Amino acid sequence: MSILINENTRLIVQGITGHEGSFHAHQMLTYGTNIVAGVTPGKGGEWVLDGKVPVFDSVKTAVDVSGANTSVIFVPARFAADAIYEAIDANVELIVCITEGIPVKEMTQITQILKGSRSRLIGPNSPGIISPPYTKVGIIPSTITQPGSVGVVSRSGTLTYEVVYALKQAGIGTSTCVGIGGDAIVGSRFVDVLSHFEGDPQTDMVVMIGEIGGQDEEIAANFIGTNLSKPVIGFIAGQAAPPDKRMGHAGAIIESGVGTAEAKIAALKDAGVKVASYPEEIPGLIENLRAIH
Amino acid sequence: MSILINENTRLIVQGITGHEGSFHAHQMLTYGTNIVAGVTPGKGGEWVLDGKVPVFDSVKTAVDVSGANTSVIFVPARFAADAIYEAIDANVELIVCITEGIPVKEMTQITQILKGSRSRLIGPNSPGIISPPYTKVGIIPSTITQPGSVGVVSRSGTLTYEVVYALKQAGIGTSTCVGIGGDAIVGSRFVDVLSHFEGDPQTDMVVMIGEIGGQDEEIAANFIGTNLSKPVIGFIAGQAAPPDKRMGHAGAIIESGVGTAEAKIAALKDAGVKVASYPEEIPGLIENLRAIH
Amino acid sequence: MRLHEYQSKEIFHQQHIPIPRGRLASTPEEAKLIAEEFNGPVVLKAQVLVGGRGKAGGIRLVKSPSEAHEVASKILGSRIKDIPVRRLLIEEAVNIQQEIYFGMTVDRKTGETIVIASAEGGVDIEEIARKTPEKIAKVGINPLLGLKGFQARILAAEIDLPRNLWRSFIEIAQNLYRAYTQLDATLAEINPLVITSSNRLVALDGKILLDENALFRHPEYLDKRDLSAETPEEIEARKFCLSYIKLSGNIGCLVNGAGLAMATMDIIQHKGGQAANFLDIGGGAGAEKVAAALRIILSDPQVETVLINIFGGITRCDEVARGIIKSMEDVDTKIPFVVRLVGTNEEEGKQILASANLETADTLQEAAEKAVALSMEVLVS
Amino acid sequence: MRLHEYQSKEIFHQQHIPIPRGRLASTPEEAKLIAEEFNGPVVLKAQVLVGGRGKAGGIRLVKSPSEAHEVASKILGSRIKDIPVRRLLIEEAVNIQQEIYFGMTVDRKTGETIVIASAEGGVDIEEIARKTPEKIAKVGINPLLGLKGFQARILAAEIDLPRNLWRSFIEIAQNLYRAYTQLDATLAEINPLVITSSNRLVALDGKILLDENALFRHPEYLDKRDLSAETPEEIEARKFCLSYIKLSGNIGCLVNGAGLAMATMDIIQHKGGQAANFLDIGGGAGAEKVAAALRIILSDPQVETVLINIFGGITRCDEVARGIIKSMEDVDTKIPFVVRLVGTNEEEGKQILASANLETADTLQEAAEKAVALSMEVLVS
Repeated sequence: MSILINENTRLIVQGITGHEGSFHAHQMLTYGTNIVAGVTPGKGGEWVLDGKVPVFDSVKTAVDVSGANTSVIFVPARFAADAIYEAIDANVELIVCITEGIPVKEMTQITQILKGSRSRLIGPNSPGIISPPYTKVGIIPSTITQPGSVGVVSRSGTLTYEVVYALKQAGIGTSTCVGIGGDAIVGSRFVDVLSHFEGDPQTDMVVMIGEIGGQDEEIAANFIGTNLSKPVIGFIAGQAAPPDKRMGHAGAIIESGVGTAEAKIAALKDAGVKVASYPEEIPGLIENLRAIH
Repeated sequence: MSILINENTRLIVQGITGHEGSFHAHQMLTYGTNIVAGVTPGKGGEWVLDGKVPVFDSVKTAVDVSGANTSVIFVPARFAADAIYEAIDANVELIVCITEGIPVKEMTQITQILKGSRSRLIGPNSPGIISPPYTKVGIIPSTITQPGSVGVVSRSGTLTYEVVYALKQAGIGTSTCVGIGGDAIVGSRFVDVLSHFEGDPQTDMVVMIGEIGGQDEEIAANFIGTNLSKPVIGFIAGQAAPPDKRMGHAGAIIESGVGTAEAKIAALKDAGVKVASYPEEIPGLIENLRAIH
Repeated sequence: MRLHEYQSKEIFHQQHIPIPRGRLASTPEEAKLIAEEFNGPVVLKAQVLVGGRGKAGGIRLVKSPSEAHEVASKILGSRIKDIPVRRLLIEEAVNIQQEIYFGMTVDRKTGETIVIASAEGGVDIEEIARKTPEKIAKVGINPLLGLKGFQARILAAEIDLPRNLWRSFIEIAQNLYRAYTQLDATLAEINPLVITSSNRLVALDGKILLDENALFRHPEYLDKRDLSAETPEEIEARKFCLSYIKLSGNIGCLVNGAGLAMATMDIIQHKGGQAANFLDIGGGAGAEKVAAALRIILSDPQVETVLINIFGGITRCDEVARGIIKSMEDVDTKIPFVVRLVGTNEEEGKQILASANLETADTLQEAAEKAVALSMEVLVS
Repeated sequence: MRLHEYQSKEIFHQQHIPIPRGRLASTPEEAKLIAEEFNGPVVLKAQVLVGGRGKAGGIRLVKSPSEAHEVASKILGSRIKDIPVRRLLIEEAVNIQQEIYFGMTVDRKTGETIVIASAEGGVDIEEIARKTPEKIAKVGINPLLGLKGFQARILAAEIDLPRNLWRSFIEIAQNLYRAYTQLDATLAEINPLVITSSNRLVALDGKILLDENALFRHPEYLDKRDLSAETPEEIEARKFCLSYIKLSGNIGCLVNGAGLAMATMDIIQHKGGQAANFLDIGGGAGAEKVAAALRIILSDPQVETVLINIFGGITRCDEVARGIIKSMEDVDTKIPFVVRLVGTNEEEGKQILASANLETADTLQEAAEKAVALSMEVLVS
């Protein structure tokens, strides 16, 4: 079994008739994902993807008719927060938001509403999730993955592809690859996904790809040290990046002493994580670990 | 045992240095209530009630220092919502708001926040709670009650006094008397209090005093019919009142067919409740029930 | 507090909700001038705060400025359900293709605002709701989030609104909700919201109720309260913060607390009498306030007996007694009083009244029986 | 987007947060006139979007109009941390009794806004926070409720603010929070918020950052963006929606995706080289955008090698290849390129580049090694 998505996933695509939504819905369907409906306000009643998928005016109707449990959002940034609220309101279990550029204010509010809801949000600004060989929700290219037992979780988009591709080149497959999104405020953090991997029998090892900024990697390191039985390989992007000058005194006060690549790498190493110096070093680290275990 | 308040109650009085707060704090203390602190912003450090009770600037500090678990609010309407939020923020278990005139908008928002909190709110516009013979939180005159086994719950103020007094005149005592408040939106409803009475060994019978308007009595009737093992005596005020003309089409659509005295009385009778025609009929109904059981 | 149609429409206009072009007229001449300016058929609408204006002749379509003058001179100064008509709203007539209902109010049950839409609006909306509830679309609003676009869209879809009007409907819905929250309204309705023959949505009539407890945040409306629909007694009662409603019986009631006031009316009815009014002096009333309340009760010519029922908590019985004595000094009346005082400072109150030689009672039941008996005597005599 | 001090103060003023009387001057004459009008000591403050203005001589107290003229003529036109000073804010001098810090920003960890206060404000606030964290009072705000009065009061009590200033502090706090949410700010600071010798709270300096993603709601600030602190390359990059930051190395980088761009810089450093810039072309870039990005990189005289690392997802390798060819036609350059293309339409991309005779690589590691080697060669030659 994979995590979050699998053959029981019944997916609706919000924004299915748009340029992005339409293209990636086709990709997902071709890969094998069970797309049960699409949503585009004002286009209810149409059928898309060669007449295979019905379109509804609202998520509620789409869920009522199709029994969907997962939604992926491709609507433009100005309407994406409303689309997330609509999916939460319809009790969609897993919401994956690909859209980037949602204002921070909306995300702080959505964070509060998610707390009292039955939904989990991945993203926004996420490349989505892929569980090879049959299920993907989002835009991760399917050709760069193969099935296997390494779980991957990342804040980045293309950097994730780089890592997953390097694994495949080395003959290492992926159980599930989850892009949690690069924005300051996202629906799910490293810890949330790591705890899913801990409970997944198919996953025997996890690759975690972090970035400078925020404290998510430090929090994850603490979780790994205390709650995760499976080995973790880490990579932190931004070691050569200049310090961010934009967060003001208030930001510096809140994040004082955390957020740098050095702090994150140190925290991960303290938790027993093997930290790679560059992405293509990761397959070798995995093989070393396998040789030991 | 009584419900909601008892000898373990550790009370703070918000607005203790005001006219009302000061007078009723004295009354409560004299009755035997364990008042552990008062809160008046800007007066932290003073001692009131003959030097027996310390005043703090914030509920948080008062709770931290005194270990209070209950708060009663006497602050003016414009500041009362903030006072409720402050008590919720400080994780006060039971908040009793005496203040009347809080705008509906504030109460709709407070209702949402209460859902995710550890606090229960009684009121606003409530006369409070009394558990004879030693504990009262609010303004119910202590002289009109005596200890006993009849629970009383009411939306009214003075009408409640009328009923409790009539009980006392007939030699019938009260386990706890709870005024849930007369406003359209209150923190606790009949059902909440009834379920407390169901679990209270001291209470063997409940008097419920309703009013026209809203659907709380109908909802309570349904609860009584299905979940309450103890006998209930009811009274609904407003049988002779003219219909409310002010709620518009929208109100009529939402409340269609409920809210009248007739509808409430019928619902209660369907649930096996003995309904009195006027307040002073209640003691006789209780004695009849006792004779049967 | 209920706003006039023209006030509601001012708010709609500020919030970019389309309304017909319109202006207020206080004289037939003004009505004529406005009709000339609009250069086409206009509707004359009496601005009175009562329901059923249209059926009572308060809304009239006219074709010409001279007809506007003629009809306006008939309506202005007349009374609709006993309320004098002082102003007319003169609006350009609109070609109506469909009448929709759109409104929102607080649902006491959930503590949320419910937003309601129906494809069949107009005056019979409540009957539609009763007979064919499936024609009513509703959505509950989290007050911390407000009305989201998707919720308005769900309503538009459920009432089968033509798709080319969805965007306009969603804007109107969110704009009305914004006004509703900004103004602390407890009700905001557009009824009817019409689809015109040129396929636009226009708010043809509106009703807004403001939360009395929140008026301190909206002083501009405090000044604008229209007292013409209220009796002098009601105006006087508001001045003293008394809750007063005139009824048709002959027993004047003075009670502390709304619930007890209702229970007092109930027992009067139960004993065969009828209350002349609902009057709640609230908590902690002083002698002045009690005296004012009695003046209001005694100014009602229908009142033939007065029942005073006070259960003192915050309210002190001695203060009430002083108020009674004061009003008996002020107003020379032969109307009999039945007084029942219980609770805080009960003894002091009774002593004050002892000299006045009034009928007293120990229980509410006894008080009601005495008052009803007295009111019957008067009837017989 | 960072606002100037004078823009922040305009916002403070609109929100009823007290500020010193002040006006903008672009010439020494204007500075003198304003000083004459204020008729007392004034402070001249350079309006440049960099930190540490004061220590760099950008803030000066003067006693007379003539001194204002003299000092203004020195500061105006000079450069502070390489940014030209075009405008001065001339403010009435304030007698300071105490400097407080007050600010708010989003906490990524909780997704809430954290409001922060300290009795010791001013330029050293970060050091105070590090050395004596107990002097910093913080409170987390539920974004659906906003900053409540009691929360501001708790801050006032925790920083031992004199009680007679609590009401004023609570108002300032709530007003700043309102501005922060209305403007979609990610940071709003008053530092210092001073207690004057006449015991009033006044905002002496302010900093506001706006959320770039929400600027569509605030078009008035889009127009006001101050480009003077940005290089021509950064301005050009914004035009093409490229994320570009100039750095000090000599290997120009063109990458798709921020994480991959950072990882590319990291591996360059790991292999002994140094990136000349961070440049993310984002997802789905076309040939035009790629060509623009290369123009920006090549216009940097420090660049001696270019490394292009593209992992095609939404981005198509053939489009990137076409952009590379286009820029080589536009710009006549001898600078060597190392190109690595993987992913969507990889083969097509490689075919397009085949004719161009560029250095290519299959892996990121190989690409980095080649680019670093080339950059060293150049250094040696």
